[in-house]
Amino acid sequence: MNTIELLTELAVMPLVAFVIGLAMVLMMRKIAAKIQRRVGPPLLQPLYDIVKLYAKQTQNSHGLLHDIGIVMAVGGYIAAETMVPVPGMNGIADKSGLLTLAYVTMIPSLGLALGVGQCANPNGSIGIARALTAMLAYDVPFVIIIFGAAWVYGGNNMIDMIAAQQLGGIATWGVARMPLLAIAGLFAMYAMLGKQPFEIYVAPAEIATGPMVEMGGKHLGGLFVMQCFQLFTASAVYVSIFLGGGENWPLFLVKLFAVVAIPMSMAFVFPRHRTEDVLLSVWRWPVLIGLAGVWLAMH
Amino acid sequence: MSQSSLSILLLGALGLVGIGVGGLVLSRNLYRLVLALAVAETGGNLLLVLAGFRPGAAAPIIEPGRAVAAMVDPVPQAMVLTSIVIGVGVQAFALGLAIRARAAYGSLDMDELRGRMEADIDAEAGAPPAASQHAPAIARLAGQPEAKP
Amino acid sequence: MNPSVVALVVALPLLAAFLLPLVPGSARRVVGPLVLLVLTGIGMRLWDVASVAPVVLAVGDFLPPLGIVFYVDSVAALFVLAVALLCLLFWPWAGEGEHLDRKQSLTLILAAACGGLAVSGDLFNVYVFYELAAVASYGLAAGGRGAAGQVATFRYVILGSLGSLLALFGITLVYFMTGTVNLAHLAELAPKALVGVPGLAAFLLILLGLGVKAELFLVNAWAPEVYATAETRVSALLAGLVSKLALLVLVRLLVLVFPLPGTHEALLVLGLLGMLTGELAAYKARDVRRMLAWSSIGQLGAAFMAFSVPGDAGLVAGIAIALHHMLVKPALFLLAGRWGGSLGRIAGAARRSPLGAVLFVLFALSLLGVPPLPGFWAKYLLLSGLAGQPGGLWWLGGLVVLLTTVVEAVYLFRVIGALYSRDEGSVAADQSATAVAGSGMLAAVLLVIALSAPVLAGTLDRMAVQMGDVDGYVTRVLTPPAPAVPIGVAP
Amino acid sequence: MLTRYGALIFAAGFAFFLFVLFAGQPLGAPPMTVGRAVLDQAPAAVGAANIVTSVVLAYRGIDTMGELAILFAASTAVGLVLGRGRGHAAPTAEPGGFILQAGVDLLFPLLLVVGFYIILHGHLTPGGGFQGGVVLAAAFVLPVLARPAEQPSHGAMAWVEGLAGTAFIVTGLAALAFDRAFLAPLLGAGQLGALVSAGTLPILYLAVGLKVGAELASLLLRFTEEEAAR
Amino acid sequence: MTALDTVLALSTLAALTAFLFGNARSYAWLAGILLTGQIVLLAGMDLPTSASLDFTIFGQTVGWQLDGFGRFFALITVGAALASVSYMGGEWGERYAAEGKSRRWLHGSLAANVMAMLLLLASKDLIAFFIGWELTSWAGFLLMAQGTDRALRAALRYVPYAMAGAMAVLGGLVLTLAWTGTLDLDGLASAMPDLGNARLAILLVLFGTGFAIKMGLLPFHLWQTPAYAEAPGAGTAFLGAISSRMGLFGLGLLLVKMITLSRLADLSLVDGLFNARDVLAWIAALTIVLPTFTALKQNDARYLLAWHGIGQSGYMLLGLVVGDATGSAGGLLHVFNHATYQAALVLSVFAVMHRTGTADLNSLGGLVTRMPLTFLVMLMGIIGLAGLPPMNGFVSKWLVYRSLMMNGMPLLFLMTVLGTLGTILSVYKLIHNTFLGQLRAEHEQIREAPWSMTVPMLVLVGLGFLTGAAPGLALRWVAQAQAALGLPVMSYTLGGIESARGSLDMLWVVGVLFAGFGIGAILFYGVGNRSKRIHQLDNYAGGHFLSADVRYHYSDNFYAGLMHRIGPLYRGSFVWLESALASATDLTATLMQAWYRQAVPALALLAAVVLGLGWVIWR
Repeated sequence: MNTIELLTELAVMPLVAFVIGLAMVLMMRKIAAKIQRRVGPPLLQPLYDIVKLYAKQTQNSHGLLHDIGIVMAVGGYIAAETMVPVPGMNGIADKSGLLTLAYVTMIPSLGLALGVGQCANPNGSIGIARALTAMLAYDVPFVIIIFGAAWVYGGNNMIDMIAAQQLGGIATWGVARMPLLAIAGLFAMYAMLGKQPFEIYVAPAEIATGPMVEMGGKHLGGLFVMQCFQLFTASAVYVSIFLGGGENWPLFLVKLFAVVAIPMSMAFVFPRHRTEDVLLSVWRWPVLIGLAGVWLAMH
Repeated sequence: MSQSSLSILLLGALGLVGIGVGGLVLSRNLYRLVLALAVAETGGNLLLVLAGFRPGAAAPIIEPGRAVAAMVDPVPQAMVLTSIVIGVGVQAFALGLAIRARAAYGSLDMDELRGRMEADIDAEAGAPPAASQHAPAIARLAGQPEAKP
Repeated sequence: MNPSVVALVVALPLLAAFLLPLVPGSARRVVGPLVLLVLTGIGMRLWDVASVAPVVLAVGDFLPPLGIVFYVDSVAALFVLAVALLCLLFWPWAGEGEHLDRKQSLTLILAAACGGLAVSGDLFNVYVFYELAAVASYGLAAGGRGAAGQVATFRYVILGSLGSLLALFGITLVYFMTGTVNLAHLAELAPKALVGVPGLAAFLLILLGLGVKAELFLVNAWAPEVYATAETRVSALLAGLVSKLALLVLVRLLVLVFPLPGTHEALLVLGLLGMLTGELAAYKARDVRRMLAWSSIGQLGAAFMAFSVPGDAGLVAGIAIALHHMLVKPALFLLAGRWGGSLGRIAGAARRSPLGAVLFVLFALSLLGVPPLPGFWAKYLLLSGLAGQPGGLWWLGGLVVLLTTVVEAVYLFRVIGALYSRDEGSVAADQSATAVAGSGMLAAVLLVIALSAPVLAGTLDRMAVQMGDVDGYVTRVLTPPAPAVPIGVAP
Repeated sequence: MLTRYGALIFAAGFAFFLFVLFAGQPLGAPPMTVGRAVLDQAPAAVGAANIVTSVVLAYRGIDTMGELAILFAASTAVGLVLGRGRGHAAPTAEPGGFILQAGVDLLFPLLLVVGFYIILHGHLTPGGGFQGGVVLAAAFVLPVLARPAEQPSHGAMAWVEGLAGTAFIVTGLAALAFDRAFLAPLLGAGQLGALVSAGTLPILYLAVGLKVGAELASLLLRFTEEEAAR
Repeated sequence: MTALDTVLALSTLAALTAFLFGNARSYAWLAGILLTGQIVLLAGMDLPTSASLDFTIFGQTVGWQLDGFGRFFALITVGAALASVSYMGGEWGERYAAEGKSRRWLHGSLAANVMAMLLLLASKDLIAFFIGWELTSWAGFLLMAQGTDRALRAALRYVPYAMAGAMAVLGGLVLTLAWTGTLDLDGLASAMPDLGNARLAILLVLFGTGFAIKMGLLPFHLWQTPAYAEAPGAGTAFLGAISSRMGLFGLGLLLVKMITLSRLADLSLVDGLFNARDVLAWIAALTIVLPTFTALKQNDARYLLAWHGIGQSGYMLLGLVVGDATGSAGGLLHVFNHATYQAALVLSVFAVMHRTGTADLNSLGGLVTRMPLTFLVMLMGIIGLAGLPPMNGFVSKWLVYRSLMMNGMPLLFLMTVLGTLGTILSVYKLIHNTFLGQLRAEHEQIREAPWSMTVPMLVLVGLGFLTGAAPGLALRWVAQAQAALGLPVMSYTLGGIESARGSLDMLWVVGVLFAGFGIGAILFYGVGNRSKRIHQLDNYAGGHFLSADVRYHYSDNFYAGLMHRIGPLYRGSFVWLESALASATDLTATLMQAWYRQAVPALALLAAVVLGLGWVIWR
């Protein structure tokens, strides 16, 4: 495969990811509406929101780093998308691997943290402290899963993982070979998506303790974009590890949305956890299940 | 001369040693210490002479009609002469020290002198006194004995 | 070379000491140093000769074992040299009138006695010289500052005399068993005569008796108080010189006369305890002078441990440690002359006299055995000697050496930290020029040794071999070259 | 209290152990390894009728030199500790009674004679430098008891001490001049038992006697001074 | 005169000149030239090069010879020294001298450190090794003690640790000599594995303790933080960058070269309960986690970094002990990477101190607008320390993770990741409380640090970035080190490693990352209205207004929620252990001294004699 094709792939993959991410946001809000007996937003509402935010008249910035943070947040995910193989496109997945992806996806969090820090808003700092703590929480089960996958598939190259699963059919899917890890992974992804009960740090609406509190206009828009990418990345990774990746686009999409739908439909029936409860709820069962899963996978 | 009487001589010498050494560890008075030392050394010297003693043998001085074969070993006698003089020197010096100590501290009691000495050493070194009465027993164990008023 | 030169080692300083009060005032000051210089020359000459073959002198031409023998091997020669040089270094230059004369003649007598201890080959003669050294050092110690010194010395005298008494018992016992006091003769008879309970008992009595001066554990309680009260000059001589000669004598006896089972173990245990107690006590010391006293107890414990290792390995290690300590501890005591007080008294002293502080650090590091300073090689020899032995007791000794070195580092660096502390308004005294000069010379020697270590190592080995050669000793002493005018016949 | 009993027990135990050790030795039957040879050879070799003397001054001469040095060191040390410079006689000390003074005047020459006799016959009869020296010392201390005011000067004492000691060592060194070892007896053995015999031994003994006498006397005088000083 | 001789001669010359002319304003140039010369020579020399200086003493040959393993460390050492010296050369050094502290001693002790370390790294046998080891320890002490009394006290706390370590090594040395009869490293490499388990275990404990103390492995790490944090800035940078790695060097020689990892693996301790290799791996893992989470609680930037320095050394040892090609490569590479970003971080912190006079995170903040370059340095530094792309810290950690994965060590892997996450949290606290948030009124007028300080920092992070994007540059040296140790050599490419089981090409990753940033920037700046700059106090704080006099920027209990959960786990057990040991020594010492203060010494003597005679008679 020559460099031109690769470069085009690299250009296309983030776009695809963004579109799918928008759709996921839409679905998320629809589900919420259904549960709360509302009509819910129209089809393009998520896109409209972003466009509106970018087009706002007054754009307040607390300085260069405030913007840089958002750039890092969006750019980091754009880069991350090129490492997530989708049907027909592998990007640089074989040059980076699952582990690298995991660490690249930490950069947006760092960027967000830096941007918020620059705002010099005390509540912002609190929110960041909580966000990073949450990251510490859900990354533990996440890396356990990464380990399990790498052990089972004999490497952390996602392309090989997908290939291995597609070769053997459903019986060889990750979910079949390491069911416990799949459950733990669901938890981890759930926490990663930052929906109830794990969304104490975004809490934008009530007393302003969220990192978004200083974010308006482009900044918030950037965060929305980031959220789309986040949804896609998390689900795509889960699908590639456990659900055999995408044989073709329709199947792939189905899997993706199914994976996102599960936590979303749970999310809105939960209250919000305090930070320490987040730690506890992610560290107790998911981690135990994950370790058990690894043990199972290794014996 | 029989073995038993020889061992009586031995007993005598060692008795002196025992008495002297006992005094050396028991008495606190400087002068008595010197005396005890003298007694003990006397015992030691007697023992040394005994090392060359033969019953019935004569003093090792050539005189008409005295067989060299029938003389006691002269070497220990020479040695004992030396050690006696050594003892005298040391005791004299010890006495001198005792006199000075009394002149300086007005006492001949070893414990008190020792207390004063420790106090002087600490004072000269500018070190704090070793241990107070309130210090735990373990610290006082290492501390100086408190000088009597 | 006429072997009678050996007699001068003793006779010359004594002569000077006797004559000193009679010499007219102006010349009086130079007599002592001159004699010591001559003694240095003799020492060098002896070193040259003895490193080829030991020198034997039958005093008064009376063939051993009847008469007294002086035996100079390279170790003895080296110690003679050291005696002369150290006495010169710590010579009482200043002082008022008669006291100065007395101190000078006592120092000369000390030199004579130490020389005698180094060269004498006769058990009772050793005892006499030991007593001479004892009385001289009593006098010097008591001549120090104030009455506290005299009390301390009195306690020292009592302990020392009891020790000498014990040694005398030991000698008596040996005489009972063998009927001779000539070391070579004893070495010949020992395997048959000096065995079993009485032999070991005699060794124990002599060890504990002469151990008093060697700061052997159990009989060294005098050291801290004496060193704390005597003039540092005297402390340096006692800790640096006298203790080593007592040690040397004990080792000669151990090698020649008492190669019994059990003696090495006894020496090891005593040395081990000495090192343990000394170093730990120094850790708690509240002033530098007593700290040094305890640390020298510890170092001598190390030396005893080294000599307790059987064979030449032990001798090499022991000689190395003894010589190193003989070099380092005097220098430290010199510096402690002004900086002998509590840590509070010396805070920030390095600012006032940086050179002195640097010297202190140098010697401290060598004492700790930091390579490439000589102290390291001494420690290395000691440890490898101990490690070479099979079995627990020796390894325990090695462990103790390692642990106590850590303690040593803590208290020495406590002092260094005080010297270099930067808090203003310190009351530290300047270091005296003489102390800096003296310790500077010793430091130069130390560095030279450090640089020429590989060469000196060979010399050390040869010395040890010569010292451990019992048969050579016996044959050389008991079959000497026929004297000019033969008197009597050997038995 | 406990320590006192402990001390007693240890002292007794010490004596007991020594007894155990020495009782096992050939009491009364010494090996005399060296002693025998000395007895055989000394008369011919040294020529002193008193063999102990020949051991003290010839065979073990170095020991004797050492003990002279010890005495000297002791008196020097005592001088260092006590001495306030030259002898300050205490005028307060009042003279002794008539009988004491008269007795001393009577005894002084007698003691001198006896002392020197013992010294000079040291190589023939029991006695010798040490014993005689002590008598001499007594001779010089007695007058001080009688008349504390007039003391022999330390200066003179010092001269005697120094010269006597020097004489001993020089006699020893003289041997080197004759290419003999240090302290080798010179001037031949002589006629056994005669007053002038045993070569240099009498000279040595004279030195020893004077030295011992001077040292002891100066020691005693120092003490008397110190007593008088307070 | 071999190249090694020249290097040693140059370093000695540097030390001498430093002690002679160190006070001169322009001395740093000379030092820089000398150090550069050493770097060039080291990089150029063909290996192994031996020095002509060697001698025989007490039957042992002592000599020096540099191989790939030593050269790798040597290059880092000299490089770190070069950075420190250039930092010292400018305004910082002027200020240091103006405060009445001695530049001569600072330069001198730094040069002495370099010389000692080179001697250590080039040692050919255990005696030469020990000589270098001791010189390094005490030169390090000298460097730690510079500057203030606090530094001196911290250095004094280091003394017992250093001496204990040295004595442990010495004990091991003599036992080695007694058991194998040789002290030559190559000779031991063949002799040591043949020793019995018990003896090997003893040697492992002795040597291991010595090296672990120097390296600051648990539980011997307490000395390191204050000693490194309180030293003068340039010194801290050097110490933090390389000094304690000498312990790793020793462990590498011991574990890999002499004992060999395979022998280590079947050396079972506590009758087969563990094998030595696992124990070491777990010590390393704990060393990663515990100090990192201690750093999380620090409020002084210097201490925070020092604690991380301890934590990071865990990765190196872990990689080395795992010992396959990637793992050991990661561990060794991390030495280099850590040196780059740790030095940069320390220097940036001291640059902030240079301007503001404090490193207390509670009294800083908002400086990014005042010191943007320093901020940039610290940002890249923390990215490296946290081990995120694109900095080099990520590569080395990635290699370690990967080997742990491939060798199936889930718990150790989890530990390492936990360490990384904790690091991210604490370094964010660092940069947040230094450069972000509220700018304090008294810092309104702060200026950027002078070029003499920023340039070295920028060079360091630049190096970190370069070797992050193209790890092959550094992996060259690592491969040589692996070969010298007899480890499997990792096949590397310029961008990372090429492997069937998941490869890494940092060139692409970094490229994509920056492309992403570019797109993000275009999206942000290209679209929509220009944003207008508003004052930091003009923000929405839940209804009440902020004012400059109210300080709301804090570092205490920054992660309140986290601490609420894991706070109770901080027990301070090691501190307790240390003080317990100290007081035990004190008690014994008191007892010992009691012996020398007895009223009647004669009684003791008598008792001794009686008991001795009793022993003799009834023996």
